[in-house]
Amino acid sequence: MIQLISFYIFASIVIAAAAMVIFARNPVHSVLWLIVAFFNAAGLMVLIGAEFIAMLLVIVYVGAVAVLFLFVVMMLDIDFAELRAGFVKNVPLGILLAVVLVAELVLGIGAYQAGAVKLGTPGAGEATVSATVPNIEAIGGLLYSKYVFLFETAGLILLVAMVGAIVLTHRRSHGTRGQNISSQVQRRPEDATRNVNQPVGQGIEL
Amino acid sequence: MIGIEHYLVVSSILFVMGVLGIFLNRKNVIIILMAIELILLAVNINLVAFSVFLGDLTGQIFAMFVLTVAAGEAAIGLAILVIYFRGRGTIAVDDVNRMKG
Amino acid sequence: MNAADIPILSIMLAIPVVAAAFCLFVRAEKARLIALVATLANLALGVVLWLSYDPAGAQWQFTEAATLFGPIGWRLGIDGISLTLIMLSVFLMPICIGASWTSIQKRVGEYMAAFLLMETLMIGVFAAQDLLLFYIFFEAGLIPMYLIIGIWGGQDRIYASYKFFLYTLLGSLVMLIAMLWMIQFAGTADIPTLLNTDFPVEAQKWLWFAFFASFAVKMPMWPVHTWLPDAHVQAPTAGSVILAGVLLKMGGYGFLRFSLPMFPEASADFIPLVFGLSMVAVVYTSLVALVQQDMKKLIAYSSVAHMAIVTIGLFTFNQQGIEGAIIVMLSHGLVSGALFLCVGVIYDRLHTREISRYGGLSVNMPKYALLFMLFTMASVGLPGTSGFVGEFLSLAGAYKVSTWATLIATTGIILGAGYMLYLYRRIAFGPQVNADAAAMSDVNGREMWLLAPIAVVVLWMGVYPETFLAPIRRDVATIVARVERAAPAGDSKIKLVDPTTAPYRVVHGPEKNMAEGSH
Amino acid sequence: MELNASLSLVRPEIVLSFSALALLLLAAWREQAGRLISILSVGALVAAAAFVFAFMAKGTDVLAFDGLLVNDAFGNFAKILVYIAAAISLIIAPRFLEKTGAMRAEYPVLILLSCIGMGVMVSATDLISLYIGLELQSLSAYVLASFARSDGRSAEAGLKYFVLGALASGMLLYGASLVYGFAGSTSFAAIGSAMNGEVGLGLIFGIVFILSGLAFKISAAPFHMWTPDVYEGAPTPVTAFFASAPKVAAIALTIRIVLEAFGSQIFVWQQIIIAVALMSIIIGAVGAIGQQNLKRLMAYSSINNVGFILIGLATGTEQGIAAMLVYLTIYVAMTLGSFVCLMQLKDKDGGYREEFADISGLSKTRPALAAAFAIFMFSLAGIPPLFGFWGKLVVFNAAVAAGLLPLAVIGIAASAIGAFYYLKVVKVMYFDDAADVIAQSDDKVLVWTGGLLAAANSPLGYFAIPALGVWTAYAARALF
Amino acid sequence: MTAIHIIVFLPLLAALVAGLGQRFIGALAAKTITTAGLFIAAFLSWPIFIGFLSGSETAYVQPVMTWVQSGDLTFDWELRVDALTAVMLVVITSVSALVHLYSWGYMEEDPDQSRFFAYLSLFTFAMLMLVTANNLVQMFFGWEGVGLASYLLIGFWYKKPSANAAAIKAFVVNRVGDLGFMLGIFGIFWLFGTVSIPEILAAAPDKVGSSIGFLGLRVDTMSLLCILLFIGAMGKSAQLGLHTWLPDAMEGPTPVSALIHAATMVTAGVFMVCRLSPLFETSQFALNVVTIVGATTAIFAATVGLVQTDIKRVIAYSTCSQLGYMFFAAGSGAYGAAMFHLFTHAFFKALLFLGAGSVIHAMHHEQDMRYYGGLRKHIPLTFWAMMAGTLAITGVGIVGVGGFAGFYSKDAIIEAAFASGSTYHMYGFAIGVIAALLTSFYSWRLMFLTFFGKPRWEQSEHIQHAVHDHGDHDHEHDHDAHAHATTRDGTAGYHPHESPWSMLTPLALLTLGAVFAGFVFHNQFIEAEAGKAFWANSTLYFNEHLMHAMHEVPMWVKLSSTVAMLLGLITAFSMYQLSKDAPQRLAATFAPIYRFLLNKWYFDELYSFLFVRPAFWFGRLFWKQGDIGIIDRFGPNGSAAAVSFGSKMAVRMQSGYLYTYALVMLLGLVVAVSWMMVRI
Repeated sequence: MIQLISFYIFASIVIAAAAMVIFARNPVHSVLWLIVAFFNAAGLMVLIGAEFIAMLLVIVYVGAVAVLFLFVVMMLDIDFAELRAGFVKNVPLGILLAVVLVAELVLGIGAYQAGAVKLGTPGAGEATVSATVPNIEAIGGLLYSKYVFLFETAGLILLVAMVGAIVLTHRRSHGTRGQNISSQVQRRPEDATRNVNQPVGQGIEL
Repeated sequence: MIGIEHYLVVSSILFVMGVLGIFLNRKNVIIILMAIELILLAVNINLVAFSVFLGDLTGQIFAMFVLTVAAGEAAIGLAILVIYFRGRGTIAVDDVNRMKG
Repeated sequence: MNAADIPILSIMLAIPVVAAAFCLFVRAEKARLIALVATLANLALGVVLWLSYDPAGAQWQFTEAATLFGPIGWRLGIDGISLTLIMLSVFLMPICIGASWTSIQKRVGEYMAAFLLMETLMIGVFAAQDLLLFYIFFEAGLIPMYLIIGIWGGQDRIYASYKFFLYTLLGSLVMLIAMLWMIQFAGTADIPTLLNTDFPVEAQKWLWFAFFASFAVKMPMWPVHTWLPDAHVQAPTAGSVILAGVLLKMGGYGFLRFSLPMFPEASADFIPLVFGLSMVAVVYTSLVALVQQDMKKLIAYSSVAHMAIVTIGLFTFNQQGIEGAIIVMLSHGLVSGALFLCVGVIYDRLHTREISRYGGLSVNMPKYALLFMLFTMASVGLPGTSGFVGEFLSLAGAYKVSTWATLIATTGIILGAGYMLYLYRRIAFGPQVNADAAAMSDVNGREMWLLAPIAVVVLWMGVYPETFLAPIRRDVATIVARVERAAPAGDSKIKLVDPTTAPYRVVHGPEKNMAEGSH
Repeated sequence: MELNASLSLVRPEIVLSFSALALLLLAAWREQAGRLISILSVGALVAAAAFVFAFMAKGTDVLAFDGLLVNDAFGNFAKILVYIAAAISLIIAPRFLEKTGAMRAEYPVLILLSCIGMGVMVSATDLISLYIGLELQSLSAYVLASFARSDGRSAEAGLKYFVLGALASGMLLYGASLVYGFAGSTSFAAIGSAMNGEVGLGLIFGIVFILSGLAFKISAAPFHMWTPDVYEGAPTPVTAFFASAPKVAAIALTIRIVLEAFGSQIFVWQQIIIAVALMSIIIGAVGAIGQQNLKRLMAYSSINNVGFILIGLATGTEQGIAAMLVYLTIYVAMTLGSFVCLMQLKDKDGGYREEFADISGLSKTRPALAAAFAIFMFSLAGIPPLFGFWGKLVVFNAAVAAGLLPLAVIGIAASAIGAFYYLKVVKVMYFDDAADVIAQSDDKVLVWTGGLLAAANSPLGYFAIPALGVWTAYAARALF
Repeated sequence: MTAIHIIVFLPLLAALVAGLGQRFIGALAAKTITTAGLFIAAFLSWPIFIGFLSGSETAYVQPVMTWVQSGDLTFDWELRVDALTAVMLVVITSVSALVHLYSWGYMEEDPDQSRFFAYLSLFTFAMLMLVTANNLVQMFFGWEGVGLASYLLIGFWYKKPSANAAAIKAFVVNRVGDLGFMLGIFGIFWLFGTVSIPEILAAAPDKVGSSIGFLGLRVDTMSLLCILLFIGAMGKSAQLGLHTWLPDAMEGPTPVSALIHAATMVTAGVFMVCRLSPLFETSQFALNVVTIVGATTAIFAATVGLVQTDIKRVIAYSTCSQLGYMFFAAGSGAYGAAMFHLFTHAFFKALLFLGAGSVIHAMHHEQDMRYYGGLRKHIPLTFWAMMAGTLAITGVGIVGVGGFAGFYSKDAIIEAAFASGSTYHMYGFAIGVIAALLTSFYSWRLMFLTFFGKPRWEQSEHIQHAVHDHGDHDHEHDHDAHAHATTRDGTAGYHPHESPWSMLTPLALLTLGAVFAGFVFHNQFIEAEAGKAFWANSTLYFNEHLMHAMHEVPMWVKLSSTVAMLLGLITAFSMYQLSKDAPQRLAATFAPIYRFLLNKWYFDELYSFLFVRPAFWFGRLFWKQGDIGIIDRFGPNGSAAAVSFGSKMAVRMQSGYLYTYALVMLLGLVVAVSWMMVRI
């Protein structure tokens, strides 16, 4: 029972927060609402025993993604006053479609009444949840055996993200001073200094 | 007792709200990026719920990958947004229509 | 047979392609020369073909088969019908090159290349024995013709070239689907095999319609004829010659090669449709031709009317009608080609196709007037010219099927005389009202060389058509035998009476005279 | 299966991964090494293709990583096609990017990474590998689209591509989650067996969502909306890449998932594919007519062509799949050739031109270029004797064989509309007066590439039919 | 190579040489070659004719070359020679030779005369092909060939718009007839499986009484075929309805009128009916139609001829009328009489035309009889020739004694019509007699107006031109005196000259024919026994019983035509010689009738209203409204517009806004999902 109540609390907060993400005027608020949504979603996951994934959600999303958002929102010099929440002309159609879609999903899947959903039958294999193995261990085991290739490939995705972000946003700033370690290290006294024997009273050539 | 249907409903609502976020918003591209995160969140809720109710870990693995990719996606999306902003000085959705027809 | 040993058809297909490639890279004078030599070489090969063809031999001669292109068999071969149409093509090609000798001054190499490609494709259409190969040749002709109209055409060439291209393309695309279905059904794309394949009657109707869509546009039949006047008017002279001379024949050839023998029952079922459209076409387009102010348009409309006679002839399901239709095709190829050349001759001098800008050309251009008269008369179907033999045979055949169709189609000879003579009168007769037209010089040697051969063949075909009937006789008979099971009964059903109870006066011979004289 | 054995089946991907990493290091080490890295990347692709060739799947399919990936003839065929297309996009790119100031060493590396993704896509037999491959390819593509970051259009293209791509990914994922839940597995084989017999709406919704997401990737209507804008905005070599390799991969992926996972629910997906195919053909053709920008035109052309390709899928037969592969191969040659031509449209100041007005009368000033362009246009229009005709022919043949006559008739009739705008290009080049803005080309690479592709699309291409027929049939058989 | 080959092909050869080679050989050589060719042909023809007359020749067919062989439809080029052919041979070659000769003088000043001679020879060839045809298609070849030559010759002076119009009219109206002819041939081929004339005639009786479908109707087979063929004959022989071209054809040079539009081509229809007479005999209905059409034409043309003022038009209507006689003779079964009249008519009508040509030549191309008068003294030889022709055409003679050519042939026709006895034939008889009266009247009217009375030349523009030119050059000094003379005697100072010998010789020879042809040949043509022997060598169905019966008609019948002739003569004399203003008064009194006749029963106007103007109107309608307005508008242009509208919509949908794109994607998704919901 407590679970159910928790579920409803989490679920309603998730949905409300999602709505606020969309409708908030200030993007900073949106990001914050997004964080709220993530937290509650994590809560939903914890409720059914997927604690590792829930933690991951909080760490990755809240720790990385949301902060990234916040950072970019702050970085971009946007005049928030101008960004009033306007609506496009096809809103009624959009909302209608959205409602229809929700209705169809809910009705179609049969999720409107308890017990109507008939899930598939998973084949018995390494992925089967075992009572003895903790969630995190089981996932780890799978990830580094069966899914090792995809795991590496996911690494490549992150590489692409990194390369992409750099290649797109990195600017070689000519106007600013930077430190060129290599040239500093390679600098020799001969290049930089000159011995002069200056007669008195003539001043030095700079 | 919480059933799978609860999660499915939540996730479908979340999904549709994400989609709505993409085309209801006229002024700010960043909101659109966040809406995308909402969609992925909906997917993840679905995956995890199915995984648990099926007693099969694949769903959670899948969710992890989605999570990873989402992070990458967010990075690239924001990078593109940044260069777009640099070029145009705006991120209003209404202005992203130099090419059309 | 020595000619069978060398792949003469492939050589005929290859020569223009090679020459076309050369034309693209040389200067104008050389390009003209190359084109002329290539087309003459093909004409020479055509004559060899003609002479080596054995009308009594195998149905398909000079056959070649190779599997160069996987499922598209490089299968070539001709029967008599193909032979005559190939001859028409190779005969007209040098004339087209000659007709463009001086009038085309820009981008000569490309022009010649386009025409040479056209020649290959035309021969290919008539020689292909593989359904897909046929389609490729059939459809590929659109490209060079599109370019010829579009680049070297007249004022409204863009509209005309588009109309030509899309009209004909749309028509033939549906045919492609039907062809694919047939290949699926029969398990082969081999035309000789398909000719003897019996398709289910219900399927035949759809197949027939698909082919009809293509060939009717190509012919062109009413009401899908409107691309033709535009294309003709805008095309350069030689383009019109090829268009009227050979391209329109592809439609007739298609009916003959595919629609009739492959779908006999459907063909028979759709006789009313074909005849109906043809009847309308004869009267309608003839009347439209009557009021034209543009020479080429007038001849273009007359082509539609003539082609309607072809369709009527083809769907008579009897020897006379089909042979007549073939002769009309050949004749029309020559005559309308020649008429377009005649238009070209004076167009080159005055640069207008408006009829009213001419007049009284008989005075200053007597040789021209004579040739023009000859072709006019051939177009009108005067006996002794090629036009008559074909029309007569087609209509004679048609009478066996439908008296109505024959009656209406035969009014074409009246209307045809009307508009052609009216045209001739306005151009060659009457007072010389336009000073510039009156100052034009008569046909020169080059133009004479273009027109005179056609004139000779036109008369030859009119006086001794046996030359052209002999090769096709057996093949037409084959088609007739093939379609016989569906042949229409005709509406002239005779009812004989028992002579003993005849209520009429029976008079014959001298003895009858006696009988009557006795009372 | 042993890990080593599994790894041996992804040799091409491994080769590409290490090449990409090494080249990235090289790029960090040496400034201005774009051209060198491009060449090395081509080498890497060639090597990867060689590995595919060398370990071509023979006979039975071999599953790797416990069923996440498969090494079969179909995947091999698609991979080679992808690598070739990517290699060509790499070969033609450097000079263009240098001219427009967008040349950086990351470009070839991103293409290599994208190729890894595509390799995974075409051999994926699990929803997770499907997703990972797709995202690797997509993320690279988003970056590539906005690669010319100084060009506002490029950034806008990247933005639109990204947003809509992410939406599509979301749909696909949502579908994948539904399928996973209602089938109980992410493996195609397991999904396939779950699809047998009566299935609930959940699974069917899953199919619809997945197909929608994939339709976006192959730019099929009505999920095509991004295509014109992205094609126009992205740097031309990138557009050429988009139009070829990822399309091949996405289509191959679609084929595989439709047949292996949804195969028995043909009643469901066939309707969707038919509808999508027809809409693509018509919208592609109709939309192209009003265009003034040649790259946009090519975008609509690709939408249009995808429609034809999908007709092959709609049949659901082995013949249909083989036909799709034939069409894809020819399409890659046609579309790359067209872009090669487009990239040669430089004015006298070295600026790139891409408007209709610029190629007016091109045949007078650049006859060879105009002729090549005309060949590609007629080929795209499917007019015989150009090779493009063959692609259309086999696809329609498959449709007819499968009894989809109405689809074939409507599709082919709509192709006449398509011919209209291809003709327009030829018309502008050949019939109109010379605008004389295009300078002589100085890029031998483009000339040679364009020439070779034109030859492949000319009737000479027909000589390739027997070989192509054998390979595609072999590849298609692997799926049945 | 037999004589018949030479007769037929020599004119063709001459025509080709003269026509194509005129630039190399010159006009004189062209004239010589063609004329010589025709004289040779004529000299070769007479022995054949005489051979048949004497019974020493029998019918035969000379093959030339194969023509067409298509399935069971075969027809070759071949030359059939029989009595019927022989009659035509002599008529054609003789008249043609004479006309050639005549043209030396008549066309002397024409710069294009070699072309003219080539055309004449070409015509002769075509006509010979027609009469020697052994199958219907070759007959049709000749049929059309003469049509072509007629077209070319009518339009010979091609700078004259009226001549061009007349030429086209002749060709097109003939084509209307040809439509019937062709359908007839088709029908015959369908029915008999052959187009060979002897085979058809042999098989025809078996089909009597059968019925056949035609245009959805069921009709008597033989009647249908005969009437279709007869429509062809009507066109060529200018019978009522299809006659309108003949008077206009007078735009051609006069020798042409004599040769083509009097003696030979226009009789082709009669020849055809006679050639196929056994076929026509199988259908009484068809014969009745022939009779009625012929008779009606005879009276119609005669009435119109009464009021014409153009000398050639009068003769043209007269020709039309005489052709009507021939047809109702044929319709009455008196084919021999029809051929006989054809034969004699050839001579006297050619004579009349050539005489008229001589008059016109003398009067400087003035053709209006109102401006003639008193020419008898100026051109006496022409006058006597014309007089002989007039006597022949009006049928002057004494029953039982003899007379001019027309007396024999025309009387035979009238008697035959009476002898046949049926209602239709009685109609023919009555009409024949009345027409004879009218013929006599207009013939004599022509004579009186032209040769008698005072000169009325000064009103003629042609004469004025001639005089004016003349005056300018020679008589400038006494212009006043000249003008004075004009007012005094109506000659305008013009002096007509007799034509040269080349024109007078043919007149003389034809005069012989006009005077004696009837007397000399009537036995073989129409007498029962001799005729039977003569015609036995031909396909002509000779009804000897009718011929017998002809002799036994009541005396009043025999006299009737003579009386009619006399009445006509007297009326003409009284109107044009005695009372000078009678014609005007009469015209004023019966103004409607006069106008009706003057306007040729308004046929031209009717046809213009019914056919010509609608043709152009429909042509324009089909073109502007049909092709452009409907087919193009809703076809290619319409679909192009639809596509470009679609394109606009597609472009508008592609708004460039992200949310639109997302919305469309969502729409696609929702539609697909909903579809699945609904379908499953």
